[in-house]
Amino acid sequence: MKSGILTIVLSTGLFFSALYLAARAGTVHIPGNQQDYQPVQPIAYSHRLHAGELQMPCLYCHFSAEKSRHAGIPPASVCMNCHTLVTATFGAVRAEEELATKEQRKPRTLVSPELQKIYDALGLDANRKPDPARTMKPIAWTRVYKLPDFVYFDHRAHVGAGVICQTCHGPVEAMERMRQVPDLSMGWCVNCHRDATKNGVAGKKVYASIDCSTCHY
Amino acid sequence: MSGRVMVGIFQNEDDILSVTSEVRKEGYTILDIYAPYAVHGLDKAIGLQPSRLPWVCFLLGLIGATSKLGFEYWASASDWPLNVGGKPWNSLPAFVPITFEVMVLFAGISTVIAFFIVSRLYPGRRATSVIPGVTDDRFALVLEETDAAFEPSDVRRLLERYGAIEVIERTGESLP
Amino acid sequence: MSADYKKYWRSLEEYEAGDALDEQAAEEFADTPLREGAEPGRREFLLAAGFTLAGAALTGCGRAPVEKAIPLLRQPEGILPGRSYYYATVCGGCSASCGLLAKGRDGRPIKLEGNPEHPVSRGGLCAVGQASILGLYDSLRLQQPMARGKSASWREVDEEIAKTLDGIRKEKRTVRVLTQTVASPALNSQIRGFLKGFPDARHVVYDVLSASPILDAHRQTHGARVLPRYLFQKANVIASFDADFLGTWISPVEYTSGYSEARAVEATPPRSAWHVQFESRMSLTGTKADRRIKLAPEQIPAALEHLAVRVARKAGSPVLPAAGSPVPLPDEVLDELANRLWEARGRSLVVCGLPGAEAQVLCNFVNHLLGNYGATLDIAAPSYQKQGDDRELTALVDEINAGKVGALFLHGVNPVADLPGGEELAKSLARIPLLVSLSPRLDETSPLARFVCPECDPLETWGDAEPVAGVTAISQPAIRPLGQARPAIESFARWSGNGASAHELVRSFWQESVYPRQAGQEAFEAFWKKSVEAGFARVRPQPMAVKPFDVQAVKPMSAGRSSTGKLALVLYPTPAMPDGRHAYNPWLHELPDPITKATWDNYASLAPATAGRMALQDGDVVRLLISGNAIELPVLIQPGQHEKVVAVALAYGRTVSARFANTGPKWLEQRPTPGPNGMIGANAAPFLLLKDGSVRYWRDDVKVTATGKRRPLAVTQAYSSLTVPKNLDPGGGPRPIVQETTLEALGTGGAKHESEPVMELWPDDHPFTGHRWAMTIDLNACTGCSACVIACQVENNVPVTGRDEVMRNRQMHWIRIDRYYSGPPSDVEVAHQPMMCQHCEHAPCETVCPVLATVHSSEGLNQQIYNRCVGTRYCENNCPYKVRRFNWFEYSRDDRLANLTLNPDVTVRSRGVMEKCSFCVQRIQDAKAEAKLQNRALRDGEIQTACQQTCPARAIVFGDVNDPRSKVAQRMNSGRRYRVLEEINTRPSVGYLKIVRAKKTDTDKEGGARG
Amino acid sequence: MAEVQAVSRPPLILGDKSLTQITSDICSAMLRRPGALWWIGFLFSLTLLAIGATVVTYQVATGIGTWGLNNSVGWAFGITNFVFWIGIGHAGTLISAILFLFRQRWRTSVNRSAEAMTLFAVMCAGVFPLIHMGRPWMGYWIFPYPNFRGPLWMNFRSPLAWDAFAISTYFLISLTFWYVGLIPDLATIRDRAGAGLRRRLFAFFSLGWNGSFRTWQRYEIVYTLLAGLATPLVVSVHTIVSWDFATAVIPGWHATIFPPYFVAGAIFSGMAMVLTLMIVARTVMHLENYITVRHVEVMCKLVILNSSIVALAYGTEFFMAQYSGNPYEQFVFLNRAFGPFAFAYWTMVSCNVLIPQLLWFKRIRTNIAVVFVLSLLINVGMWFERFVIIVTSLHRDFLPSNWASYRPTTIEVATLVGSFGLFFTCFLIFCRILPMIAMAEVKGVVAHERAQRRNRK
Repeated sequence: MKSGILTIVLSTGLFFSALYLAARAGTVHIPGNQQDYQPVQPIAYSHRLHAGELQMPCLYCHFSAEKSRHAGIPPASVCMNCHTLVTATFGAVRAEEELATKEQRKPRTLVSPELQKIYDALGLDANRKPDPARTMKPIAWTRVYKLPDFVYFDHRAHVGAGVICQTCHGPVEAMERMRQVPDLSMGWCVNCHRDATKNGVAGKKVYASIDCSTCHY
Repeated sequence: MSGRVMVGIFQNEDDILSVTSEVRKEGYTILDIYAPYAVHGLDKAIGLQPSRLPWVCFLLGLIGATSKLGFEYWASASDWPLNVGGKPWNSLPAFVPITFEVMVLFAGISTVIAFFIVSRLYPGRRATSVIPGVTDDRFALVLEETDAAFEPSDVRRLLERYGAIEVIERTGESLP
Repeated sequence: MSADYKKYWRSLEEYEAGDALDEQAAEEFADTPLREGAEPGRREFLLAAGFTLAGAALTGCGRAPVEKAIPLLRQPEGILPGRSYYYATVCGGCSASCGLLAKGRDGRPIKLEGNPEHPVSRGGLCAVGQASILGLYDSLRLQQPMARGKSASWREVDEEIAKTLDGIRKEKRTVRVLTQTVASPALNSQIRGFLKGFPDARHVVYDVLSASPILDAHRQTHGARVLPRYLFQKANVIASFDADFLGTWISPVEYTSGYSEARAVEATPPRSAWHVQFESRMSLTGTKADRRIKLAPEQIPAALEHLAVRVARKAGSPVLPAAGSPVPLPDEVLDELANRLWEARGRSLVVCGLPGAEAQVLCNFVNHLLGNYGATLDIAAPSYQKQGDDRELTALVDEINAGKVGALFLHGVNPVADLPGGEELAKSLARIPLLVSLSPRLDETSPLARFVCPECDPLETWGDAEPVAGVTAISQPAIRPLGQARPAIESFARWSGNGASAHELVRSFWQESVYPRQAGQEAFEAFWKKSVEAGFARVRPQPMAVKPFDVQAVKPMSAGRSSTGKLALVLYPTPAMPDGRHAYNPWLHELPDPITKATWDNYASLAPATAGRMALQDGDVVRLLISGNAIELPVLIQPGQHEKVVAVALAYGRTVSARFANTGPKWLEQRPTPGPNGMIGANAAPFLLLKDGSVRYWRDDVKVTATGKRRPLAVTQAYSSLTVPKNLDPGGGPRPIVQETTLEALGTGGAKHESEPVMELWPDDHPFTGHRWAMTIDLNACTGCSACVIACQVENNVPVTGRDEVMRNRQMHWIRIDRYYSGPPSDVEVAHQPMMCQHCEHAPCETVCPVLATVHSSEGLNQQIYNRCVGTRYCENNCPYKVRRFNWFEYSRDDRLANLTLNPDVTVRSRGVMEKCSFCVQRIQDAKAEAKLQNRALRDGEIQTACQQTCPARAIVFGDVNDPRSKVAQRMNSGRRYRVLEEINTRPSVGYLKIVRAKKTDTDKEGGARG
Repeated sequence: MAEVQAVSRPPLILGDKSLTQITSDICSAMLRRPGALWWIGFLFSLTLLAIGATVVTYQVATGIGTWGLNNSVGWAFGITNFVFWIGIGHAGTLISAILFLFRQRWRTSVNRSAEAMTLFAVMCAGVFPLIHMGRPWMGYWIFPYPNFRGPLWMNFRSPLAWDAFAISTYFLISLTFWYVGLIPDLATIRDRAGAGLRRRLFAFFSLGWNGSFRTWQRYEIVYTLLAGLATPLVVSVHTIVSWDFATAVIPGWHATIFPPYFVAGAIFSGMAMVLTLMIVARTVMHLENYITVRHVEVMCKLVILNSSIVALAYGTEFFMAQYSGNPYEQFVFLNRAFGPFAFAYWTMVSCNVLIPQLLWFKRIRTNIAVVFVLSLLINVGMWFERFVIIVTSLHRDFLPSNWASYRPTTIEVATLVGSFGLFFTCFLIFCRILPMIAMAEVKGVVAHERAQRRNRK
C-alpha cells in the first residue's frame, strides 16, 4: 500500500511539473536565447522620441546599415548634428523661457543630464566647444542584438533588398529603451528567408538563400 | 475472487501436468497455477487461449517503421531539403537502416510494456505467491471453490492422488 | 610597454569575452590616442580604429555575457565599421619591393595583396610578402629605443647620439652606414645627407643574397654598376646558370609573372619558352626547367664558358676561342642549347647566379652576342632591387676588425648572423665607439649596439621605393605605429638635425626629386595624390651612364680548380625563408619548403646515392665541418641533387626563433618546436666565404660525419612518387593524379575538352541554375612557390600548429602543394600540384556527416559549417583528396597582438571541428552583397580567392562556370583540363590543366608523358 | 530423431541436481562472501577502469589530438575498439536469441552471462563513438530532435547516424531482453532473501513476479518475440557497423562483402570472449557443474565455423581486389600484407585463421586451459582485424602525397585498457549481485532431461 501512495505522489508531482513547464513554454528560454533583453544603457536614449515622435529615419543615425555588414551605433558626432543646438527637452526649455519672462531675465541654457553625457564624452566645454583640457571618452553602449561569432549577418544585403528595419528589430519607434524583439534563433532567420523567397519582400520578388554559407563561413 | 480456494502443492513437473488435465476433465475451475519455470505443455493442459501479444508487437513495429520512414522522408526531402553529396532528396535506400532499427525498438519495447500491463507487473508491486516455494521448486495448483458442486474433500483426495505434497484451503483475498 | 598597446588594440572588433569590466574597457579606450585627435580624418581613424566592442564579465543568470559596443566619437569619412578598405603601398619583405594593397578593417591592416596595377610585380605576391604582415603584429618587436641594453627615451638617445657624433666629427673619425639594399630613394638620399657632414663617411650596402657580381660584371662590360632588369616575359629560350629566379633570385614575383607569360601555351600566339637550368641542388626554378642539368658547383662556370665559346663561334666573335676547363657534360647538350639560343637571338635570356664577376662577365657576353641587351635585359632602365657591393663590404669588415670605425649605423642588416666570421665580427663591433642598430628586433647584432633605435614596420610608416628605374612607388602607412618605433628615415633625419616626420621627408623628397621626372603637366599635389592612390608612379628613369659592351672585359675563365672529388657544400636561400630577418615569422617556418616539404628546420640535403654511400637516412644528424666551423644538422635525402653536394639553407638558427619554445599545443606527449640549440635550425652563415670581393655560396671539401643522433624532420609529404613502392606495386604504372602532355600532343589549336559521359544512378535533384563556382589550376604555370599557402593562411585564419603537430601530419594549411618526383632518383622530373578542397558535386564527405555539418550549397560549394560540426572526422576519412583539416587541439590564439591579423570575415575555429578550403566564401558573399546593392550582376573576375589573387604565375582562376564567357569556363573547356580521381565520380569543381612538357630530345630521361 | 540424439549425449547439467539444489547452488554463488580471487580481479579491473576514466577525462579536456590520429588517419584505435566491443556483444545476443530460437538447450547455462556480456560490451563500445568526437558535448546532435534551428534535422544518409540508432536500439533491446529474462530469477532471490535492503531491492525489480502460469505463458511469448526481434537486430547492427566502411569510397573499405564478413567476425570474437569469461567464471564462481566441458566444446565448434567464414572473407577480399582490376584496390591489399602494417595483418591471420584450426581436435577442445589461451588469442586477432581494416586503408589511399603513418599514443592505449577495465568491473559486479545462470531456464532443462531419462526407463 505504501508503494501505491508513493506512485500517486510521484505521478501527481510529474503532472504538475509538466503543467507548469507547458504553461511557461512561451517564456522559458533555451540557453543562448536573449529574447526580450533590455539592458540599461549609459545614456537614456529614447528611440520612441527620436524615431517615433520626431520621425527620424533609422538610416539617419545608423547610416552604415546600407553600406556595411554592421548597422553601427552612430558616432557622437552624429548626435551633435542636432544637439549642438538642442540641449534639453522642449518642455523644459519652454518652462525656463516662461520663468525667465516672468523673472525678466535672459533664459538660461538648459542642458539635460543625459545630453551632458555626450558633451562629456566629446570633451566639450560649457559652450559645447572642444576643450583641449578635457579628455574624450567614448560611450560604451551595451549591445542588445548580438549574434554568435560564427554567424555573419549583413545589414546591407537586407536593407538593400528592402527589408524594413522593424521586420527584425520590432517597433523600435515605440520603445523607450531598446529591447531585443526576436529570439535571433537560426530558425527565425531561416523561416524569414523561406518566406521572403516565397512571398517576396515589399512586393518585390527576391531570392533569400538558405544555403548554410549564406551566414556561416 | 472472494470465494474460497484450494491450493495443491506439487513437487514434480509431471504431476502438475497430469493433475491439471485431470482437474479440468473433472470440470473444476483452475484459478491459476504457480510454477518455478515455464512448464511446457501446461498451457494446453490448462486450456489457455494463445496470447495476443504478437499482434501488439507487429502493430507497433509497423507503426514505428512507417512513422520513422515518413519522418525521414519529410525531414530530408520536404521540411528542409539539403543537398547532401548530390544524393536525391528521397534517398530511400539510405533511409532503410534507421527505419529498421526504429521498427525493432518500437516492437520490442512496446511488447514488453504491453506484457507488463496485461500481467500487471510493475515496480513495487507486492508479490502474492500462494507459497514462497513456487519460485524455487514447488508447483501450486489453485482451484476456485465455485459452487456447491465443489466438494473440498473430493478435490483434496484427487490432488493427493496425483502426488500433491500438501493441500491447503484459503480465502481468495490473499490471492491475486 | 607592450602590455599598454595590447590593451588598447584588444578592444578592437575581435573582442575578448570575459575580459575586464565595462568601466575598465571604457577607461582603456579613453587612454588611447583618440584624445590627441587634433586632425580628424583618416589619420585619426588609424589612431582610434573603428567599431569597437569590449568584452565584459558574465552577468550570471544564464544570460550571455554583456557585450559593449563602443562607437567612434567622430567617424572619419568613407570608413565604416565592418567594411574593408585598401591602401596601395610597398612590400617590405625584401628589396624587390613589390606593389601591395594593404587590406584594412576597422583601423588595422589584416591582409596584404599584390597590387594588380603595379608594373613590376603585376599583382602577385610571394609567400614572404604575404607573411610579412605578421611582422607588424609581432609582440616581441622593440617598442622603444634602447641605450646600452636598457630602455630609453628617444630624446635621450638622440641627444647622446648627436653628442657622440659631434665628437666624431671633430676627431675626424670614420662614420659608416651599413644597410641592405635600400629600396627607398628618399631614405637613400636621407642617408647621403646624413653622411655629408662627416669627413670620412660612407654608405656601405650589402645583400644577404648578393647580386654584387652581376653589378660588378656590368661595370666591367658596360662601364656602369647596374643590375639589368630581366624581362622573362619576352624570352623564348631561357638558360639559367644556378639562378633560382622563380624562387629567391633578386625579384622572384616579377620573374615568375614574366616566366608564366613566356610559357602561356594557350595564349595567342601560344608561348612555350624553353628553359634550361644548370644547377647542383634542386631549386624551385630547376623543378620547372624543360632541361635540368645537374652539375657540381665548380662545373657550372665551366659549362657557361663552353656555352659562351659556342655562341661566340656562331656569332663569329673572335674573343673567346676556347674554353679553359674541360667540358663537364655531353657536347650535344651545349650544342643544342647554343643552337636554340642562337635561333632565338633577341628573344632569349641567359641568367647567372654564380658568384664572382668572372662568370657574370661571360654571361653578359653571351647575352650581348645574342642581342639580348635592350630586348630581354634592360640596362637603360635597370633594376635597383639589389645594390649590394661585396667589395665594399669586405673593406668595411676589415675596417671594423682593425678597429678603425668610429661610428657604425646598421639598418636592415644583421652582420653577426649573416656574415662569415660572425663571432670575430661581434667582438670587433662591440669595440666600435658608436654602434647604432635600427633593427626592430633584438637579433644577434643589435644587442651589441650602444643604441638600438628600432625602426617601424613598413606598414606603419611613409616611405617609397624604386624597384626598377622609372617605377617609383609610395609606401603609405596602414596603421599608426603600434609601439614607439621610429621610421629609419626619421631617425637619419633627426641625427642630421632635421625634425621632420617621415611623411614630410618622403613628400619633400618626391617634390624635389621624383616630381621633376614625371611627364605629365599636373601640379605636385595632384601628382602626389595620384601616386599615393595608385601606389606607384611612372617617371623618367634616371639617366644611366651605360657604355656599349666592352669586349675587352671578356677573358677566359681562370682555370677553375679541378674537382677534388670531395663533397661540396652549397648554401642557398629557401623560398620560404630567404632571409634571416623573417626568422621571427611562424607562418614562414611552418610553410613547407616547396621542394623538400620540410618545415621548422634547415637540414643537410644529400643526393640519394650519396646518402646511400654514407649509410645515412632522413633525419640522421650529421656534422658538417669546414676549417674549424662545424654545425650539426639532420639529413634530408633530395632526389635530383648532385652527388658531390651537401646543400644547407641559410637564414636559420637565429636567436629570434628562440621565441617558438612555446609554439604548439601543450599536452602530455608534445615535443618542442625548436631544436636542441633552442632555435629553429642551425646557422650556416659561418660557412660562407667572403673572398676576392665576393660572397661565395659554396665551399668545396666539406667533411660530413654521422653523429649517431637522430632528429626526424617535420615533413608534410612522406611519399613523393605517383608510383607506389615496387614491392607493393600491382602494376599499371603511375597514378594519374598529375597528368602531363607534350607540346606536340597539344598541337597549335588549343584542343577543346571532350565532355565526359555522365552516369547517373539516381534522379538529378540538384541542377545548379544560378552561379556555380569553380576553379582551374594550371599545373604548367604553377611553380610551387607556395605564396598561395600563406595567402590562404592569412585570409582564412589558419592557425600555426608547431613542429610536433606537423610531424604528426596535422598541419592545418587549407591549400597544400603536392610535389611528385618521377624518373630515376638521380635525375627526377618534378610536378607541383596545389591541392585543396575540390568542392565535389558528389562529395563523399557530405554523405557521411551525421549532423549535416557539411552540405552542398546551391552554387556548388561544399560548405563546412564549423558550429555544427561535432568532429567525427568521418568526412576526412572519406575524402579521397584528404584536404580536410581537423582542429586536434585548441590551437594557440594566445598572442593577442598577432590575433589582430585575424580576418573578421572568417570564423576562428575552435577545438574539435573540421575545416577546409571554402573557396573564400566570405569574398563571394561580400561581392554578391556589393553587386546586389549596386543592382548589377557579378562580373567575372570580381571575386578572387586569396590563393588566386597572390599567385605570381596566375595559375589559379576562379569564377562562375555557368557563365560561358567567364575565364574559368573557358579554361574548363581547355584540352588540357582534367580532374583528379575523375574515375570515382566525385565530380570535383576544381579542374587541373595538364603540365606541358617540352618534346623530349634525348632518351636518357625516363617517365614519359602521362594521361 | 532429435530426441534420440539428445539422449545419447551426456547431460548438460552435471550432478543430477534437484530444482532446489539448483536454486541454492546459483544463489549461494552470489550470496557467499566473495573470495580472494574475485577481489583481486575486481580491484585489478577497477584500477584499469580508473586509468581509463582518467585518460578519457584528460582527452576530452585537452583535445582529441592526444590520440595519435592525423590528417590522413582520422580513425584508428578508438573506432577499432568500438567495432571490437560491438563484435564481442554479438555473441551474447547470438546465444540468448538465435540459439533460443533454434531450441539449443545448452545455451541456458551461459545465456545470462552472455547477455550481460553483451550489455557491458555495448556500453564499452558506445563510449568510443562518443569520445572519439572532437566535441563530444555536442554528440546529441546526432539524433533528430525538435530544435530552434529551422528546424535542422540530421543526415539520415550517414552510416554514422545509422550507427547511432543501431547501437542505441541494440543496447535498449538487449537490456530489455536481459531484464525480462531476469525477472523470475529476481523473484526467486527475493523469496530466499530475508528482510532488508536486498529483499526490498529484489522485490522492487522483480515487479511482483509470483510464478503465475498465466504470466509464464505471456512471458514465454514475449521472450520468443524478443528473441525473434533481436536476431535480425544483431545482424543489422554489425551490418550497419560494416557500412561505416563499406559505403565509403576509400579502397579497402569500399567492399560489398563487408556485412556478412563483419557479422561472422563479430560472432567469432564474441564466442571467444564468452569462452574466456565462462572459463573464468566457472572456476572463480565454482559453477563447473553448470558450465561443463560440453558447453565449452559446443562453443569451440561455433568458433571453428566462424573462423572459417572469416578466413573465406579474407581470401575473398584479396580475390575481389585482384579481380576488380582497380589498381587502388589492388594496392591496398598488397599494402596490408606487405606494407608498414604487415605485422598487424599477419597477427590477424595467425590468430583468426591458423590458430583456431587446432580446435578441430577433440583433445584440444576439451582441454579447458588450452581453450582459454586460444580464446584470448582469437580476441587479439579480432582486434587486429579491425585495426588492419581501418588503419591500413586510411594511411595509404588515393593520393600518394597523403600517405602517412599512425602510431598510437599512450592515451589511446590507456583508453583501450580502460575499456577492458569497464567491461570486467561491470562483469564482476554482475557476478556478485545477480544470478549468473538463468535458474528458471536451467530448471526447465533439468526437468526436461530428467523426464527423458524417466521415459527411457
